[in-house]
Amino acid sequence: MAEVPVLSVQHLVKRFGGLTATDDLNLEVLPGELHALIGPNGAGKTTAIGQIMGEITPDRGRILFMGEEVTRLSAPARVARGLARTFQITQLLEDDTAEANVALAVQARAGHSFRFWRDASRDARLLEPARAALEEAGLPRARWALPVADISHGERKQLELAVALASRPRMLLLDEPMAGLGASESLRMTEVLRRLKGRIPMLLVEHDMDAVFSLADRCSVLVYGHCIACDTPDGIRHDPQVRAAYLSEEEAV
Amino acid sequence: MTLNRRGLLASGAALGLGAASLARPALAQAAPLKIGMITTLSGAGGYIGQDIRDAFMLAMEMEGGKLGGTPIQLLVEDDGFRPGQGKQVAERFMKNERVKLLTGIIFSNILGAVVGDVLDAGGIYVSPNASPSNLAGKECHKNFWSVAWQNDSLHESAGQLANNLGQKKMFILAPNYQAGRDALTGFKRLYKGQVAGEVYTRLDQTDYAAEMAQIRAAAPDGVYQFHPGGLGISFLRQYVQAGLLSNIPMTLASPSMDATTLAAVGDAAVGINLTSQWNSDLDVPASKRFVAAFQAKYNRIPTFYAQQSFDTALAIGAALKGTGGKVDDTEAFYRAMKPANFESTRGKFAFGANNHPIQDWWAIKVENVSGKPALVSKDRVLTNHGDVYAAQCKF
Amino acid sequence: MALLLEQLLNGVQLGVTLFLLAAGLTLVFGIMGVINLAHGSLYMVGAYAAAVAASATGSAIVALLSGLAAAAGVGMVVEYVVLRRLYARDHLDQVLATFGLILFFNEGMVLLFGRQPLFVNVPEALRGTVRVLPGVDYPIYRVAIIAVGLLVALGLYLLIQRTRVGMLVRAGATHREMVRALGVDVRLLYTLVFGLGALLAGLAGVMTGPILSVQVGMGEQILILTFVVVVIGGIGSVRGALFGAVLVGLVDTVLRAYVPGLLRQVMEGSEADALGAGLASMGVYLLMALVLLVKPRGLFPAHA
Amino acid sequence: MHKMLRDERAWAVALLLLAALIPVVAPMLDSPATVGLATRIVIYAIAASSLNLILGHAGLVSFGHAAYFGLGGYAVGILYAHYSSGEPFLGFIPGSNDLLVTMPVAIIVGGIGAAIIGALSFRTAGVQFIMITLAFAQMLYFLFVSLKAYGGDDGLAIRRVAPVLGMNLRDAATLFWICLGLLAVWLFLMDRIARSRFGRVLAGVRQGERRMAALGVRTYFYKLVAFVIAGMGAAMAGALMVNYLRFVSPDMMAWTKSGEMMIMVILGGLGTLLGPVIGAGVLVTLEYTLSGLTEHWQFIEGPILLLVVLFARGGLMGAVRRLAGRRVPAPEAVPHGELPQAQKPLGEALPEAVRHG
Repeated sequence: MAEVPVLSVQHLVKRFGGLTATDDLNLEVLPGELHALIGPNGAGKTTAIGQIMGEITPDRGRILFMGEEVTRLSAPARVARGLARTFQITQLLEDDTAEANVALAVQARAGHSFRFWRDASRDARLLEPARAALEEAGLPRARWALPVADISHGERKQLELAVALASRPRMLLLDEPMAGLGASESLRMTEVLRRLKGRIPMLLVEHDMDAVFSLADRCSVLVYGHCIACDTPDGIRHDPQVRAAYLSEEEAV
Repeated sequence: MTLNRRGLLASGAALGLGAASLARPALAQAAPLKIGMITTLSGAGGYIGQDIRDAFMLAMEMEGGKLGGTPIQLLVEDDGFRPGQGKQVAERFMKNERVKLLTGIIFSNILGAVVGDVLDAGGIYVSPNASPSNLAGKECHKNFWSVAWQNDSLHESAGQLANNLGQKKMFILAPNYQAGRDALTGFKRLYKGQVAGEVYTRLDQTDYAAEMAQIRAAAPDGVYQFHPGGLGISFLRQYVQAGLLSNIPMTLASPSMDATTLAAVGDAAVGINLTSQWNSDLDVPASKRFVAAFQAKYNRIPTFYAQQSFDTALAIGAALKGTGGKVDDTEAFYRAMKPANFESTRGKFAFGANNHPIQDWWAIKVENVSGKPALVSKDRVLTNHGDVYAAQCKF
Repeated sequence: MALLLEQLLNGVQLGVTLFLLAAGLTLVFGIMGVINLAHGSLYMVGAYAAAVAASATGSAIVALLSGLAAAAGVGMVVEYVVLRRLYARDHLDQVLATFGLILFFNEGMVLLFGRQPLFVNVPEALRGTVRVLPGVDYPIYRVAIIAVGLLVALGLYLLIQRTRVGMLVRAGATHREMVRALGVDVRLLYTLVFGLGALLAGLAGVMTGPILSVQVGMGEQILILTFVVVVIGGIGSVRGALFGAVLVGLVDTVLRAYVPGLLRQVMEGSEADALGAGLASMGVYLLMALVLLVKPRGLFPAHA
Repeated sequence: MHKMLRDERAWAVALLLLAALIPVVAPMLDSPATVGLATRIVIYAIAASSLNLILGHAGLVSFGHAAYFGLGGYAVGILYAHYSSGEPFLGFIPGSNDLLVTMPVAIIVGGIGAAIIGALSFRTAGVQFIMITLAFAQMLYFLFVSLKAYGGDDGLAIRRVAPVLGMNLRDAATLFWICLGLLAVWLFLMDRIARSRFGRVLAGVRQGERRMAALGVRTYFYKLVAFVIAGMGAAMAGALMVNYLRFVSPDMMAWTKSGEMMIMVILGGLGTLLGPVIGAGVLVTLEYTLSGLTEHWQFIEGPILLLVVLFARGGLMGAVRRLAGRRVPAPEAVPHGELPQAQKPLGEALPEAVRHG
């Protein structure tokens, strides 16, 4: 392959006590690609994202970002190289406004924050990029000035995305951005992601199969921490192994 | 005689949230003389403060609310065992209540925070207890009086007693704070024998098992320890429990064996030797009257602290008689106070050049008196004993 | 040698007393997530109740039972009236509220029993000393304390490992949410656990009564040391509390006994003693800092 | 106008201006000692406000803040002791009795102390952080207790302080105005910091360390710098307290003092500008008033504190704001049951892993 993958995960292993959460995981995300990571509940998708982001240390294996090894780097160091993530359970600053949440991400991207004097809430250098990111993530303007605690679940998901975008990432890790959204909210989120597609490579963890199949360039299927298939959405749809995995999940439930 | 409690004075004054609310009207002509008592009423030292307060009030009551013929209004307040709070109380006494004469402090660290202000503002302080060496020596002051003892002399007398008892090898212990270190220094000043071990305990320590083991290992002729209040109770009880008292006799200074401590230790304390400037069985008429009145009023045996406070009230009374109830002229007060013209419960009492006591020290032994352990006075250990710091004092 | 042995016994005895306090504190801490500064007050309540009962009846058994009952009773009332409302709050609110409780209990004891320290005699049967080893006479009472403490440790172990309540306690310490989700009457469990913690604190108070003086403020003197034990041992771990307590007891006792002597070799006597006493006091805190720097969650973290 | 009334800064200015009148009004009401009380409140307000920077804004519960208060105090006390004895400190640092010298030294000493203690303590989080800060403060406490040369437990008295720029510090009103001026400067600084980029990072640390890591912020040094600034503020307050008391003792760094400062902040309202000031004022005044009413004042104070916790969430400032009909942000400094920071990612990953098996 001529193209250097944006992200390359090689032979990743993570155990929690006797449980193998990530089992010899291999994964590649190519430039401009929207790569979906799917699998039944408990397949180890969030754990994988945590390891790629540097929040969880893998027991074995390597992670390469933009061709360089980042396995031993801390989460902030990986962010500095251009990784950004959203959380399945939103991690937002609840007391602050939506705008302030995004502005903080802009600020984090703008170098050190040992600035003690100027009022950050009136700093155009923070506010303008923040508003652009909010716009891009599709959060309605009327909600920008509200404290996070007062906005809806769907809006929080959009805000998560805006925060991630504000750090001008070279790659996005999206952990179930549609989880808990209503049908129309899901569609809106799908549209937002579609607009981003091509510009920013993305690794998308998602259970909403309609969204996954309409957005993804390729899908990897994770079962018991191991990648059992990686193909185009069409290929995945007809893969017998994948069907078996999902069926056994159904039976188990 | 009333135990005046401050009103809501200045309660709303925090940072101008509201200006001071209930200001007092100007003093009426025949108002009684105000004496400010700052003492420790809360926490572990609280019982000492209670004795100091009660004995002072008793002295006033025995004279019909007066001292030396002057009607007295006693203002009492808790320092909470905190220097800052003590200072705050002193400041309010002096500024708001126009108090010139203060007393009552037990602990030397609180005295340290308070006394400078009192003296600098032209006030008079008469100490019923705390008397650290600096105030007896270089930093002595014409308006600072001690009616208790200078810390060191308390322990010098114990050192002398150990000599008298023929104890050749002593193990000595005290808490690691100024008064504790002064205690061991003082003890060693007159003690002629060998010091088998010198240990500083912690001021917040309650378990002395480690020290007991060290004492047993050192096998001395005797033990001298200075642990005031609750500390002393713990120490003594554990000494008894460790089976040490029957083998190694103990010598003490009065703060480690007051009536409260004795009640706590009980029969086991029999045989302990101590020194004191006073004891409840002293054959002194003033003392007998005091002990009887105190027991009648409060239904407990007065401690040394109570006696010191009682004498403090009497000393102040004598000075007031001399000045006609005035305290504004400190020079006149000094002249009236210095002769110590009062009938001390100790029998003999005089002020030295540094305004600290010159007095006799008594050997006291814990004995069984009609089935109950009691402090029984023996011989004089020291006569007309002052302190070594007086020589450094120049007014 | 005999001296060292006696000092080690002293350390164990202090450790065992600390364990009784720390066991309750660590369970309350680990299961309910409550920082209870008033734990020392329960110790004081136990000691006072025993002292008052002993002087009224002269019976050691009655004193013991009154102390335990008073501490557990007061503990459960406090849990029911105050702490229950604080489980969902942050630690700071708990600190402020339980600090208020300390003031209330301390001054309440002054109002009830006065400022004079109370005292309890060692029960007749436990007076005197016993030769634990050749050349080492040790007070029987302290041996008894060590024995009771170790028995309590064994009892707690069996309770926690072998019973259904213990299962819930264990689960509560590690997976709080899960226990709530299981439909267990968490409120009752909490009250019982708090009562058990208070009972142990009361037991410590009853047993130390004859050694120390029973007085207002005795709870705070030992409270900080108890927290040190809990943090060193690992929050929520009873096993950690036992190891932490004995470790703290040994370190404190041995430093106190030997540091001044060592310093005397290099400096003048009274200076060495003064500095040594200070250094020995710092020792326990130094130990905690070192443990936390190496193992930030204590020696036996329950949330492993 | 209405908007101005809601602005905490406007209230702060009004409060400080009103307070400046105390030395004028107090003697008129025949209560000159109120100036001393107010001085104590102002000094505690600075200390509490400094603690609020880490406790309220960044949600870092330090249980050893009195250590820096005491360090500042001892810096002044020790310099004075060497000034009066004429022997230089450590053989080469001359003593001083000039506040213009001792105050900066105190602030620097407090800052260095906080830097060392903070650098080590921030290796832990949560309850362990609370306890390790307490441990270091206790070590300092016992160190000063055993320093015989500086009075040990009995402390050091400071008898004569040099005038500052011609002002006599022994004059109660002058000292009060100096303290009040420094409080004003300090509050101004705190307000700027809270609104600055640095302050935004602290707010992020309080509300979600995990989010901050995902934003690429290494929080360690921000926490440390906040800790040092707070330590310097406490040291400044300590230096002022020693000038006011003319006395310094280890009591200033006892754990109970750290507790009192925490209570002032919580009582007033975490993370607010005026909360610590109000908290200091109310607590000191309450103790002062109650202890004047009855010697059993603690019996009343305890339940009052309890009631404030139970019924006034967000402290007194929270109550005031609720009365004013404003939403109260209730900063959860240490969320209940929170796992230590190092374990958090695992905490989220675990349930999935558990279900896996």
